[in-house]
Amino acid sequence: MSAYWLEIIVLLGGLVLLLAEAFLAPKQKHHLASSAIFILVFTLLCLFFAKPFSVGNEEMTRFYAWDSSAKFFKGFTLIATILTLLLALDYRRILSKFTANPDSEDGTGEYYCLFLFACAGMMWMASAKDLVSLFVALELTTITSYILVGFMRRNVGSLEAGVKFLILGALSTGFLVYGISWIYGATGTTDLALIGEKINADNSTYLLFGLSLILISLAFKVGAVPMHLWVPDVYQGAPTPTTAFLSIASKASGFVIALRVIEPFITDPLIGSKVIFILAVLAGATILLGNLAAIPQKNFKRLLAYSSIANAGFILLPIAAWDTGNDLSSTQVVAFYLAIYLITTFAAFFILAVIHRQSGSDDITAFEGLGKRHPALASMTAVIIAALAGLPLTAGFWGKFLAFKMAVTAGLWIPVILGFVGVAAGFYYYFQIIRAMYWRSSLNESPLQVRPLSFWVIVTLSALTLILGIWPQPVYWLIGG
Amino acid sequence: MHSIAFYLFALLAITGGIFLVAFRNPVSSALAMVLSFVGLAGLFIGLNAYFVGIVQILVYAGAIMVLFIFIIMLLDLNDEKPVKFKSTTVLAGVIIPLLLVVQILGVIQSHNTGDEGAFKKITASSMAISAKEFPEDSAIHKSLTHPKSPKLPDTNLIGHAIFTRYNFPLQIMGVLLLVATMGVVILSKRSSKKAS
Amino acid sequence: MASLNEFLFISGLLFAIGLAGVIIRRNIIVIFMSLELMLAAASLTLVAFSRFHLHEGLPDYNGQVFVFFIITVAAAEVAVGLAIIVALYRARQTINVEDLTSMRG
Amino acid sequence: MSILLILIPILAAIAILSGGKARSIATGAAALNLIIGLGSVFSFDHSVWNFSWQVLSQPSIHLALGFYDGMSMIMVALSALVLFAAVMSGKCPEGHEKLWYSSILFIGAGGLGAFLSTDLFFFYAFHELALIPTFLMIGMLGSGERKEAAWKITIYLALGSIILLAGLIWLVAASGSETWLFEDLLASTIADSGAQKGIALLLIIGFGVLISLFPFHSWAAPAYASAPAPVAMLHAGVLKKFGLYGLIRLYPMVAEGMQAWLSLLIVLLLCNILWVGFVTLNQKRLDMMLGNSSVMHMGYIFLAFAALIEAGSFEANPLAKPAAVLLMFAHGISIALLFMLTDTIRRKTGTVELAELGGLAKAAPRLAFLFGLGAMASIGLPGLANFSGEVLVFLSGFHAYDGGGLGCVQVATILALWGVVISAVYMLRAYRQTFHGPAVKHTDSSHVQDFGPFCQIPAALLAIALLVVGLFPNSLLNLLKASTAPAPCEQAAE
Amino acid sequence: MNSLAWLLLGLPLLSAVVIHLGLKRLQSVSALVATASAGVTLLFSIILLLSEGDFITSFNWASIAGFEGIKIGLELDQLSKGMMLIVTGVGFLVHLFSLAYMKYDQAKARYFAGLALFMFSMTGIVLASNFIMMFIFWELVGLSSYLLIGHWYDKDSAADAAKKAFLTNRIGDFGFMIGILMLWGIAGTFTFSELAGGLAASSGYSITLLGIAVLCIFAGAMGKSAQAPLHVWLPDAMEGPTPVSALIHAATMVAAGVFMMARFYTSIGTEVIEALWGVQTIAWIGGITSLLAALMATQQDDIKKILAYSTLSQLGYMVMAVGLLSPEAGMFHLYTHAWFKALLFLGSGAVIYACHHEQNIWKMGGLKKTMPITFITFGIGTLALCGFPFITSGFWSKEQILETAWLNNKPLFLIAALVAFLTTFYMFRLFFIAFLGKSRSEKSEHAKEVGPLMFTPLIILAILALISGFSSVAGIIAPSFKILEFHIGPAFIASLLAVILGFLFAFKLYAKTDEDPLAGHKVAQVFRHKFYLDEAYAKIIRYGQDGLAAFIHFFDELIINGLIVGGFSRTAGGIGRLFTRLQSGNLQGYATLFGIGVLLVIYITVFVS
Repeated sequence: MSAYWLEIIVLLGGLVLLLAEAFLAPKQKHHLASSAIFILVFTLLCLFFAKPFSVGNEEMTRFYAWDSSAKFFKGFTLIATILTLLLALDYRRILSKFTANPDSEDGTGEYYCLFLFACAGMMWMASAKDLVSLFVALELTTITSYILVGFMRRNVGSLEAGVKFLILGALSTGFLVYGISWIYGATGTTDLALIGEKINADNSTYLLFGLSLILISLAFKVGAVPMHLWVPDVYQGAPTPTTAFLSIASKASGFVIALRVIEPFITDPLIGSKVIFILAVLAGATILLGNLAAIPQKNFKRLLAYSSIANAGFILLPIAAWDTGNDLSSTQVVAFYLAIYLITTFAAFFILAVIHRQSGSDDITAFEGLGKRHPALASMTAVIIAALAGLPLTAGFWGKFLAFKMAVTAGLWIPVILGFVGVAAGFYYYFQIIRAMYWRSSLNESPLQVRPLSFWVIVTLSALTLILGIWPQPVYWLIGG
Repeated sequence: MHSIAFYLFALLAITGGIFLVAFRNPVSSALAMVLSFVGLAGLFIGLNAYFVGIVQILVYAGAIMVLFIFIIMLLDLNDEKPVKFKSTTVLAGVIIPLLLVVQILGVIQSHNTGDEGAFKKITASSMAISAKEFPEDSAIHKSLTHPKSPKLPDTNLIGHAIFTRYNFPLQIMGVLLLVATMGVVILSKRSSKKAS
Repeated sequence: MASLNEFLFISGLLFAIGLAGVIIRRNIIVIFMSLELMLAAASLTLVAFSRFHLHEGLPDYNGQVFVFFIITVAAAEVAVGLAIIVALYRARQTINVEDLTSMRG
Repeated sequence: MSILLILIPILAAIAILSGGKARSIATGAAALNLIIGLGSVFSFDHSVWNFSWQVLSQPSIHLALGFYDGMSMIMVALSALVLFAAVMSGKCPEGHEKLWYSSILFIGAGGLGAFLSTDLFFFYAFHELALIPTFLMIGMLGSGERKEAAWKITIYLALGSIILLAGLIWLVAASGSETWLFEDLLASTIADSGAQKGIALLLIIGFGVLISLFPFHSWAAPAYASAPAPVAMLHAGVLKKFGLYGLIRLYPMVAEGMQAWLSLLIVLLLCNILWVGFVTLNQKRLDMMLGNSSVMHMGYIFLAFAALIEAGSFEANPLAKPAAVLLMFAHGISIALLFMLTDTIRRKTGTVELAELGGLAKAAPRLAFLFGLGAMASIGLPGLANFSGEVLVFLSGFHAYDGGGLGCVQVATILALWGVVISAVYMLRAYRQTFHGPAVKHTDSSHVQDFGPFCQIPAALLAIALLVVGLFPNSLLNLLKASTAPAPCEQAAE
Repeated sequence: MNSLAWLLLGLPLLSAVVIHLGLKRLQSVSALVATASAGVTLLFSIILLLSEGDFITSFNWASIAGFEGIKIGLELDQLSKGMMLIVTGVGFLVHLFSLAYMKYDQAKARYFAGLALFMFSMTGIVLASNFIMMFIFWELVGLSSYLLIGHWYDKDSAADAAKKAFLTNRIGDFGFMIGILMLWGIAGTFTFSELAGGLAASSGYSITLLGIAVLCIFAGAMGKSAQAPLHVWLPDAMEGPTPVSALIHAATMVAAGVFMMARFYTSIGTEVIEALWGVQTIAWIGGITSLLAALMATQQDDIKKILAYSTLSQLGYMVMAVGLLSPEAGMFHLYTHAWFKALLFLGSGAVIYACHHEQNIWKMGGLKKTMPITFITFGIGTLALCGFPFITSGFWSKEQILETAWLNNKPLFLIAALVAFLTTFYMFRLFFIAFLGKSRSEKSEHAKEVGPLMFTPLIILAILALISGFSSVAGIIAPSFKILEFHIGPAFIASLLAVILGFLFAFKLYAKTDEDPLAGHKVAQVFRHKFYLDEAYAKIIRYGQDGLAAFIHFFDELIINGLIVGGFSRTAGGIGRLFTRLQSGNLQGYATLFGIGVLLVIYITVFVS
């Protein structure tokens, strides 16, 4: 089966579900999510049997990369989408409350379908190797994201987030387009492979200008400084599944295209050092801002937003330390980091959704007394928090470890030092959750109800966090290391 | 492109842009934008990009602007409130773009485009050379090698590129439009039963 | 005869004006229009480059194809954007960005 | 046996968390651990069950456990002893048994894991296992300014370990070693002297924060003072030794780079001894006094390290390493004993303010005796373990002295000797204030009961350890001698 | 002999451990065990003394590859054998005395365990074959002294005195350890028997530094033998039970400093020392201590305090002798002093016991009649201390010191003579007031003679106080202490004069009086208040040490914890809040920041080279 069909399966699935949506009774809409999950699982299986295009098929081979990175990120996107849909299943009460009648699930059906389209877009992004396909795939996911963020159209927060995301997203699209046009102008091509060959002293300024504009929009996509401003507001306002999707799948696809775009430039002897420099600056600033700004946060969702900014900074480190004398390539380290980030962050969002359903609040104070109300959930939360903070023997540590390892080996000392500050601050703000769960007691001492679906997902993810914390080798098998 | 025409259209585009930003009334802004886009379309056409120029007029000035104005009317928007622009915002809004322009100028200056940067006419002979890539009975070939008045069949050429080489992005674009449509429907539909 | 640099300058200027609009204006619709202006300016750059990169005597149509995609994307974006703005207006009776500060910090 | 030593406490903690009988499981596990630990150090064939499992291929990291050399044996013995005492001691607040015992076991497992790892990575990683339990225990069940103290220790340790991590990464990268295994690392060399210096500095700062080297010391005393007794015991007794262990272990790789920081280190360690010594002198509370004293005593171990740096290799100053290791052991045991007894005093009298105490020896002679033993040990009385360590430290400081002018290490040794006077001053003051003099209301015999026999067991165990090592330092020194050559651990088939 | 020597060391330790672990409940049994052990050790030391031949034996206590190791060893020669006899002899008698004296004490077992521990530690010092071992036992006698002074720890004064004793000794040990370390560096060994050889083999060491090392080692002796300015602990140490004062703070432990210096000097050779810089200081310190202490003793009212200052003064004598490079003279005085000072202390103990723990001499009086045996033996002790010519041992040993001083250092000779006068003066003051006249309080009125268990040791000691100075006796039990030929010279005249004058003054002032005629005198006030040294030290400790500690603590909290650490965390939090303030929620603000970010990114990428 040709790799091309992977996205098509997802897409067709989305279309079929969209059709089915029209005929389903309001109470039955959640079957759409189950079906969507089924489709995605099927696609995930197909991923292992997909074959590359023949060399002669130029229309496709120009735009569609099929390498280990593409495979990994397609799988990543699929898994992230599956988890998002699982999260959405348990979130649908709240979703329907702000879309239609809280008693019916009318109006939630499209929500599941949209994830399939966004997923397809991200899978295309994973394969994008030409600025044109990169652009269109990126826009597909971005525009889908606008809808997903503003989906709760009776919720002011969701709409406000939607508008902010829209305006800033469009702004970043403007810069992306402008940047692409300069790169095109300098080299006469949009094919990344060819661009690398055409760099010379004459056009290097054009290229750097174009690249910096593209970097801006990529920074927007992954939530890096200085384009991080949308992240906290949008994450907070958006429906939780959307937030999870944005913070994991969307960020990952941002990085995958970042890796592809940056590669020809950073490996060039002429301008490579400049690219490394700007990336190191961005990494350092992002780490610092994400971690420090998280300190005063009171809302867990917002905290996760800043945490996601901080993580973007940590992921930028290995990119800035491009393949210098390491056993692993930057792409592999980024993939590794993201794989672990997926596990821990999704777990955090699942926990958040559980808490939110009980208390109706995303605040850290909502965690108070969790140690008493649901000890098992509390201890799993503690594990996840430890992983987010990057404690050794949890999976979360390995990502930071490899990132720091690359940065230290490459001698990026200032970002590394800022990384120290960031990690230390990270302990502070993450541990606030632990403090809330155990030190504080809640007014409501009644046991907490956790829906079995969420509970088992959280169990699985926490178990993975611990197992991979001691034995991370399996992730290597996935990223082909 | 003749210099005079260039400056005329350029002036039109930029004036339109400035008015767009400066006018207080959204409708005026929208109309200023149409003005700007007309200027842009002129520049496109001057660059032998007839198709793009026309599309610019049709899609932007026609469809998109109409949509904008329609929404403005629908929402019955008034002028922005008298306590208008905060001076700091305005200052930032002037200085930042100005600095951006300076930077762009710096980039432009950095590299003497020389021969390549000079405007070269598209001659019949050059068109004839290019025509060889296309089958002889194709419209493009015919148009390029038209014995009397060879014309640049840019619509055909773009169409050719889009449907052959750019087939894959075009498919993605189709999905994009589908999603956008869906989105508009979702976001603007009223619930069947009003939430209590 | 206008040179490439002049086109680039004009497009840059337009792009900057668009950015100014985004920064200065508070009406979301106008901000949105300014964003469209920025996209259009980028298109101008592309077309100019495409025209000046003569490819065997003809303009390089890759650039113009890209402009086509930009316009399509812009149209889609406008559609979705305006839908969100309308929904927002329904919920909040405002399209002023200064009123959208319930989430901050 | 090594894997057992780590698995037993971890599994016990998990069993407790999932609803087992907390106290008995914990006691059983700790006792079993103690038997296996001491047994494998002193009599069993300890290479049994050493194992090595590659958990990551690039960089090549192994979960490798075993006794690398005598130093790790001694540290394991220390950890097992203190863990057992910690489990047995302290009084768990009602309703928190699960947290209390599982936290202790986790912290203990972290310490054991670090000392048993023969891979640099897991050596580092196991240490962090203690972080969350510590945070919870201090923050929830501590006393006094517990919240602030919990935050402080957490942030400090986190910052210290991340700096350390950078140093370790750099170390491995610069060494060109294929794996993170100690044996491979120590077999390789770092040629670049700039890198050596940088790594050495990072190691000194990173480990230094964990050891509460001046000026990174302000977390330790409040944390120990606020922590529940078992946590204070394990932290001050075991985990603090992690940093020193690491410095000594990695020293041969950066011997040259360390030279550059010798004078800085000497200044800092003297600050640890004298500056913190004076700070200790001014403490008004028993627990704070002990906390600061444990910071101060780290200076002596650093002194041995400084002597080692000056000499340039283990062979050039054969005293330094045994001195440091012996003192680490001795300090660990004695401070654990003292923290444990301080907690007992707190529980029996309700206060640890020195001004409110007095005459406790009448009502609680056994407590007074054991505390006195601990206090005497900590001020370096001969016959107790600390003296053997301290005297060797001082000898190591003068090992290079040939009768000519005094070198900086010798001057430092002389100044450090004044610290012995200071520590005697504050220890005896505190002892006199607590146990001697006429009894006051809440310390008279109608109010306070002496140690029960059951509570005495852990304290007596530690006291015996102090005496045995104090009277026969060869019991530990022979371990160091026997195993200068690292025992090769079997590579598991990959 | 070898195992006997080890037994000599081990037996007291064994009894201490047995008492502490097993016999705490059985108080009387404990007492008997300790006494028996002291008796057996006395027997052993007599056997050793009579046996021929010196030997050294040792094992490696802390062995480290590449290092000679720390050895625990015994060096038996005439010096240590003689000293052993003193220690075990006085020790055994004090044990006997204590059986009665401490009969009704509640913590008798603890007391005897402490005594046994002391016997062990003291034996260790005496037999030590090297400096490290000596230091170990040096510290251990400090511990046992601490425990015994603080025996009645619920008394504030006792607890404070114990602490003071330990800490003052620690200051001395600070120097001692430095000295040991430096000497190790110079001579390359700790072992006494190898010191001279090591020093000869070593080259390139600095004479100055060796002198400093010697002085540092002497600092240890200053602490232990309570030499000025570290003398302040000894008078306070009288808070302990009186037999303890007799054994530890008069006869043996405080003499350990002298013994150590003698051991050191004889090992290294006095000729080496002679060449060194600054060693005269030692003699001067001894002289000054003896003078100051004698002056202070003249105005004390507490019987034990008077004896304590007299001990100080006599220790000063010994140190002076050692400092004048005549360790034998010092050791000889140590040997005679041990007997008569133990006698005096035990006598005072008997008095105190009889007077129901009354220690003020002005509340005694007329004990001559009620306590005749004590009266006689105490009188003998007094005479011996004053150095009554020819018939007391004190005369012979003091004579030697005065002789040495006359030969080597005239100013010190004058001081020594003055001290001899003062000694007679204050001792007879004590004697007259306490024993003669009529009783001045009810307690002394009802005093009864003590039982045989207490007066037997007194009698034995009285005999020794008389005869131990004769060369025939000393030749047997302390052969190593060289006895100079006696001849009538300036030293004899000075000492004779001192005794006569001292007696006359004392008789005139105190023979028939109920209150001190000198009490109001200003100079006497200074003496009574011990030259205000304790007050001065208290001030130094309060303002110097504790003030500095408070300041540093404050600084530590303020600067390191507050400003630097706190500053960092506040800065981090502040920056964090600043960042969140940028997150104003306002899109215009975001766009502005976005724009600035764009400018910066472009600038850095394109224009920064």
